[in-house]
Amino acid sequence: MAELLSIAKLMSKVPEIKAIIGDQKPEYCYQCAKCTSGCTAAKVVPEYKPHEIVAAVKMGMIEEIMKSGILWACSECWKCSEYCPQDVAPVEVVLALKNIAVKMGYRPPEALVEMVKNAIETGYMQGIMEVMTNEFEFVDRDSLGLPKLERPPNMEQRRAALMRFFGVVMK
Amino acid sequence: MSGFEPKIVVFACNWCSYAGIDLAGTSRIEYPPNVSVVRVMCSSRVTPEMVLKALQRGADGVLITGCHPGDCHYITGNYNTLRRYYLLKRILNELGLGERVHLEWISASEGERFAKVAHEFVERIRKLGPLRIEEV
Amino acid sequence: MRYLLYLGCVIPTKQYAYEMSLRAVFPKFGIELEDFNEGCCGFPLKGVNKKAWIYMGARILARAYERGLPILTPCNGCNVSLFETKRFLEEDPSLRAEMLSLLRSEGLYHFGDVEILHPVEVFHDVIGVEKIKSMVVKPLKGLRIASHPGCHLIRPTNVPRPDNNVNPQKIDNIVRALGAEVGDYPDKGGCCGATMLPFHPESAIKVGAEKIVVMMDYGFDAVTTSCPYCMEMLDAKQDAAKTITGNMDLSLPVFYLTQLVGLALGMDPKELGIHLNLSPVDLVLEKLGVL
Amino acid sequence: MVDEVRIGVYICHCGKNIGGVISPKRVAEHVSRFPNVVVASDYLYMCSSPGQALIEEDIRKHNLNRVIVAACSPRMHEPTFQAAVARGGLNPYLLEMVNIREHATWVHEHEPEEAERKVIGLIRAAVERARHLYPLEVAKFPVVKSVLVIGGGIAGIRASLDLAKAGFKVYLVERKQSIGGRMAQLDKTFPTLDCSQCILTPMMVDVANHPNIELIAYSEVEEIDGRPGDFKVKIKMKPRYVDWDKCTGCGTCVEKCPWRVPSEFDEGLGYRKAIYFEFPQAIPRRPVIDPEHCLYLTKGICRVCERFCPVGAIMFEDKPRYVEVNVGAIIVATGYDLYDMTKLHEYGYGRYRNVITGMQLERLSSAGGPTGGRITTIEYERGRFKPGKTPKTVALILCAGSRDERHVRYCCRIGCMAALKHAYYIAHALPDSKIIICYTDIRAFGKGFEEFYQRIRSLPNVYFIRGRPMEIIENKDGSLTFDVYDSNINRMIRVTADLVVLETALVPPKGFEELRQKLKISCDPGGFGLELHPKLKPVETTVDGIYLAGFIQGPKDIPDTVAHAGAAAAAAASFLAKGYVESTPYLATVDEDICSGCALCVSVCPYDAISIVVKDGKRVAQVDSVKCKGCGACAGTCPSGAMQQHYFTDRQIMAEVAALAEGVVA
Ligand SMILES: Cc1cc2nc3c(=O)[nH]c(=O)nc-3n(C[C@H](O)[C@H](O)[C@H](O)COP(=O)(O)OP(=O)(O)OC[C@H]3O[C@@H](n4cnc5c(N)ncnc54)[C@H](O)[C@@H]3O)c2cc1C
Ligand SMILES: Cc1cc2nc3c(=O)[nH]c(=O)nc-3n(C[C@H](O)[C@H](O)[C@H](O)COP(=O)(O)OP(=O)(O)OC[C@H]3O[C@@H](n4cnc5c(N)ncnc54)[C@H](O)[C@@H]3O)c2cc1C
Ligand code: SF4
Ligand code: SF4
Ligand code: SF4
Ligand code: SF4
Ligand code: SF4
Ligand code: SF4
Ligand code: SF4
Ligand code: SF4
Repeated sequence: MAELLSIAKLMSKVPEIKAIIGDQKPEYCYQCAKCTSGCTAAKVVPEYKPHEIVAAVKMGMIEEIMKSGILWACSECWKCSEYCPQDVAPVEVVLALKNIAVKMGYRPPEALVEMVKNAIETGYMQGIMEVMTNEFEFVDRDSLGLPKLERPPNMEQRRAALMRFFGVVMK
Repeated sequence: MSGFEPKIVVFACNWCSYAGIDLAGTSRIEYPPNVSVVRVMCSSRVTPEMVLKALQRGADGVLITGCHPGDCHYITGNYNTLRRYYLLKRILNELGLGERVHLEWISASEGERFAKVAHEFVERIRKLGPLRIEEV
Repeated sequence: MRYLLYLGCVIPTKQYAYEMSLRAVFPKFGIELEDFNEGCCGFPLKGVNKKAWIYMGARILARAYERGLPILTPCNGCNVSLFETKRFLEEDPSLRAEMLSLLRSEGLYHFGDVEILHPVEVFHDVIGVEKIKSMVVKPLKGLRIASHPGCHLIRPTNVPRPDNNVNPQKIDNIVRALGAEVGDYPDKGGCCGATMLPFHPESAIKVGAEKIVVMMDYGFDAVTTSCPYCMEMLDAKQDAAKTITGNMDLSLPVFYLTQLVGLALGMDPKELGIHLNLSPVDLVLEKLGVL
Repeated sequence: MVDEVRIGVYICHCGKNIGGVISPKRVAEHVSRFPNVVVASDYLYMCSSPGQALIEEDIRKHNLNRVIVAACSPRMHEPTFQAAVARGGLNPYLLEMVNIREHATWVHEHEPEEAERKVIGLIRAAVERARHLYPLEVAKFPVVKSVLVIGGGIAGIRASLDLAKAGFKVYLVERKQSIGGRMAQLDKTFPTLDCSQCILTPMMVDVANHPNIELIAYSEVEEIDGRPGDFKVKIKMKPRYVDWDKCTGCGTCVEKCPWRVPSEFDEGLGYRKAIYFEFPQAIPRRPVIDPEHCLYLTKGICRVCERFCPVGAIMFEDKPRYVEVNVGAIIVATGYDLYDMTKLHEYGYGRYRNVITGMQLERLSSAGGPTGGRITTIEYERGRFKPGKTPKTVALILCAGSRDERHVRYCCRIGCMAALKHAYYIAHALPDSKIIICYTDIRAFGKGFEEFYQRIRSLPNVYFIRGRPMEIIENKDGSLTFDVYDSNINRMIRVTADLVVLETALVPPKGFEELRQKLKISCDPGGFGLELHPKLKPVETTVDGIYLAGFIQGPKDIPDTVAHAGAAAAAAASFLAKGYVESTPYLATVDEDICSGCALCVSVCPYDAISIVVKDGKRVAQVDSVKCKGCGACAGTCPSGAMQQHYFTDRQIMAEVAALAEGVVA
């Protein structure tokens, strides 16, 4: 059935992750699964298990995880980093893995790509919307008497700087 | 400034700091080889002349280590050290050498911390560059 | 006091009720708000490219420093994002240098030490509960109101947070000053699920729904929050939550904290944008006799 | 230094520890060219007999008058090589050790070239220093053949009995009303499940009856003075408000006292009176009045105990009393405390009444405990504990606060076995219940532990979940719910339990930090007493004559505690049996010609060892060599250089420093 893992594939990714996250310690994880036990995402997305992700990082088996797209399930509630007994902060590991995945060419979910595009082009991650009142009327900033929403200043310089980071995503 | 390997002389009291430095060894925690340790019974044995001598004769930095306050094997030795260190520091500051001498409390169980302190001190001195004798 | 009103993305493009109530309520306490339209704080982009996120936050800090005023961030996400940015800039000199070199093209040269505040702090620590109490003209009597602080108001604790993760009480203290009853309930510091919404919408909504179930179970008449994401999950998605969980009893009025303060000060619900709340807020308004 | 200085240098390989990183042979060749070095050799193990013999022979053959051994830390083998040098006919203080293992090859393993250069530099500095060495003499002092044991838990009890039986006088100081320590609180003991009280009480009685043991209960060490072999210890006896000489221990006062207070012994679940025995089997059997709760001492009413005492032993005007004892050695056996579980906020201890500690479960399970041995949920009635209902599900959470970077870093070494035992208590008493054990790893390494683990695993109503819950939530009925991910079956499990037991982290007892500072012994990062060597000197401390026994050296179960206490007693006995201690040779000494009598040295000496005397009409400093402990503070302070410290003279240190600062050219 399943293919056996070859140790030739094992190559710890801890150093790469550490370079991104700062002072947390993914290499300390002893698989107590406390993070997963209380994980907001794990309760509703059973395939998402932060302790497994941290273990995979230590083993270097992260490609499967990146391929599966499961990283995007984290709700960034920061409970795991608050209560992990080993200062691992799985959420930071997950965030770092997302960064690495994007760099490696894995495309983030479309919704996020859309946000990035908007952030670069309009300064806001989403367009200005019409919303509904509880009387089912549609209203907007104008009709609600809110001031016109200006674009952030220096859009050109801002776009130039951001394009340096987001080249891959925008392709 | 790459290529400059500072020479550091460390004074360590026998009971806490020397034992802590030994523990770094026993635990195989690496630190730069530029640091050499002089053992004294208590940090309060170290005189300003010894520190100056080290700088004069080629050391780029001096690290004095002793037991944490309250832990001195000889009750109050490290308080004497602290007082003398402040005085010494004042003189050294005037000579522009203040950054090159540092006092740190290292307990017998702080091998890991000693290694960290050694790393940081070497980096600090590396940034300051070599000490030219004329300065002293 | 004068603050830079930094709304972020969600509030000025969608959560208009928050913006309306903020603009309406704070001046009543003599707090002036200066518009500070600087766009996205970068928070959702942290996972795509950490440096891009830092850049966006760093830019905002540098711009605010020029204006010389504290930033008021009504969104929990913006608040934590700017604090984290600040921390990374402080801890990593090379990152700081890199960001400054990018910002030079805008004529920005410093980050300074800009103060960042959240409305909960302004109410609780700047204005003060006693002052609020003294200004209440229409106490929220007879209501039991749950507070939902939202993750980022209290976590991560490695950066300063407006309220305490162990026992968040600031919103409760404010609500109590408005004349309502408050109380703790299980997993008060729990998550609304908003960050999952774009990727796992059903699961995200289940997270929010679970919170509503617990608050109803503990007999609350309404819930209040001060984060536009949490509002979206608890209020706007409440109908969707019914369908997804099959729990048709889900029904809990949700208010922004600013809206509750406004109501207690006797302000018109429309002025506070309460007609934009999609949860059954009328139940509460009726009880208060403002409908 | 009239004679020519003739130095022999010996470089140890220490197997591969040194020889695997640098080439001792090359180093020997290099240093043999240093001035005054007559011979330089390397050898596989210098500390072995042939290694030592090499030194002895060379001293004679080459007429050496200085010896340098470059090997491990002087803290390890200095005495070994001093002895070798002495056998070779030289004064042992003409030896100089160079630490090239701990300070070089072990820490620069990956920079062998740099390591070798450093080693050569260190040896060069030693050569420079060795030139200025001179012979030293060591004085001997008699020891006082008695011992102070601090702490009357099983460790203190065992150590006291061992020493008393060997004929030493023992003073046993216990700060509580009774000895017995934590073991007295336990119901049964793993892995054999013997009744804890049943095996402990006879030993407590032995302590009370032994003519060589003076039990000083309800007391604490106030001050320690003197030196190894001759400590003077001031002990504070807290006011007992009962004249223990008159009291017969009849217990009438306790029975009649109207005021109940939560019992520390029952971990806050049971109650004791304001006048109380720690527990029914207390030794000594003499009550004390708790001044913070006694109605008379706080409010001036009552005096019931006084009225009923048949011998008139109550004395409300009692004051602290102080006794001084003179002992040769001290054994520290102060045990442990539970880590404050309210700090582990996520588990709700202190907020949720049915979240309890393992020690509280011991009390619930004890026949002498607050429920008479019935395991129940926790109820409170008007603030008072009362037994609740029989729990159907009990969850045990291991490593609560232990192995946790935010709380206690080390393993409690007890929790796993205690949890298995606790599962047994419940399974045995409540066969219809479900017992959930949430563990990270079960560490069952002791004798009989694995077998015990097997036995508990085989119980049908005990469920092992490999996972740790993150947060516990209290339900309206007082039961508790948590989710836990079981990584054995890859499932999230929702547990609802009537009682949650935290197997708590264990920490040094309150007040140990102050005691430790009085004793001048070091502590490890967890705050426990630091042994002199982690393998080879597990009971010795950095201070001669002071020993650690039991949990205070680090987490230990009862068998290990008892073994450790026995070792501490043996170490103290051998220290005292020798009959004398040697003073430090590194004494301070004054050159009276140079001394200006400024008295700066007097002000820094921590031991009042220096006085200013008038000699030939001149004020000079004088060192009392009995009092001097050889710290060198005076020498470090003396502005004229008149004050020197043997083996650490200015010349010796300066020579070493200059050589190190110059370094060596590769
Ligand atoms: C829940 C739990 C269950 C356990 N179950 C078992 C078991 O089944 N089997 C087993 O082998 N082990 C068990 N243990 C471990 C056992 O309790 C310890 O190994 C043992 O008690 C250690 O003995 P001790 O004498 O070193 O310390 P303690 O028992 O703590 O005794 C120390 C004594 O010193 C006194 N003291 C403290 N400070 C001072 C001071 N400054 N001055 C004077 N006196 C002082 C204290 O009052 C106390 O009487 C358990 C531990 C726990 C927490
Ligand atoms: C692979 C391995 C690695 C280890 N690593 C560590 C470590 O890193 N740290 C650690 O703390 N511990 C370690 N240990 C454990 C350590 O080896 C033991 O704790 C220690 O050696 C026990 O010492 P001992 O004197 O009791 O027994 P032993 O070392 O076995 O000595 C017993 C002696 O008695 C002699 N003898 C046996 N029978 C007789 C007889 N009938 N008559 C006369 N003499 C007899 C034997 O020849 C032997 O010399 C390790 C053990 C193993 C197996
Ligand atoms: S990341 Fe932390 S909480 Fe999660 S399994 Fe590892 S140690 Fe446990
Ligand atoms: S931050 Fe993400 S991984 Fe951590 S507990 Fe929350 S949802 Fe789970
Ligand atoms: S005087 Fe105090 S100790 Fe005596 S009986 Fe009354 S309350 Fe109890
Ligand atoms: S009644 Fe008197 S004799 Fe009896 S135990 Fe109490 S104090 Fe002692
Ligand atoms: S003994 Fe067991 S319960 Fe205690 S810390 Fe170690 S692993 Fe955890
Ligand atoms: S048998 Fe040996 S290797 Fe296995 S768990 Fe026990 S100590 Fe470890
Ligand atoms: S060496 Fe220390 S103890 Fe001895 S006389 Fe000098 S200051 Fe006092
Ligand atoms: S400090 Fe030196 S000079 Fe002054 S009295 Fe002491 S020994 Fe003499």
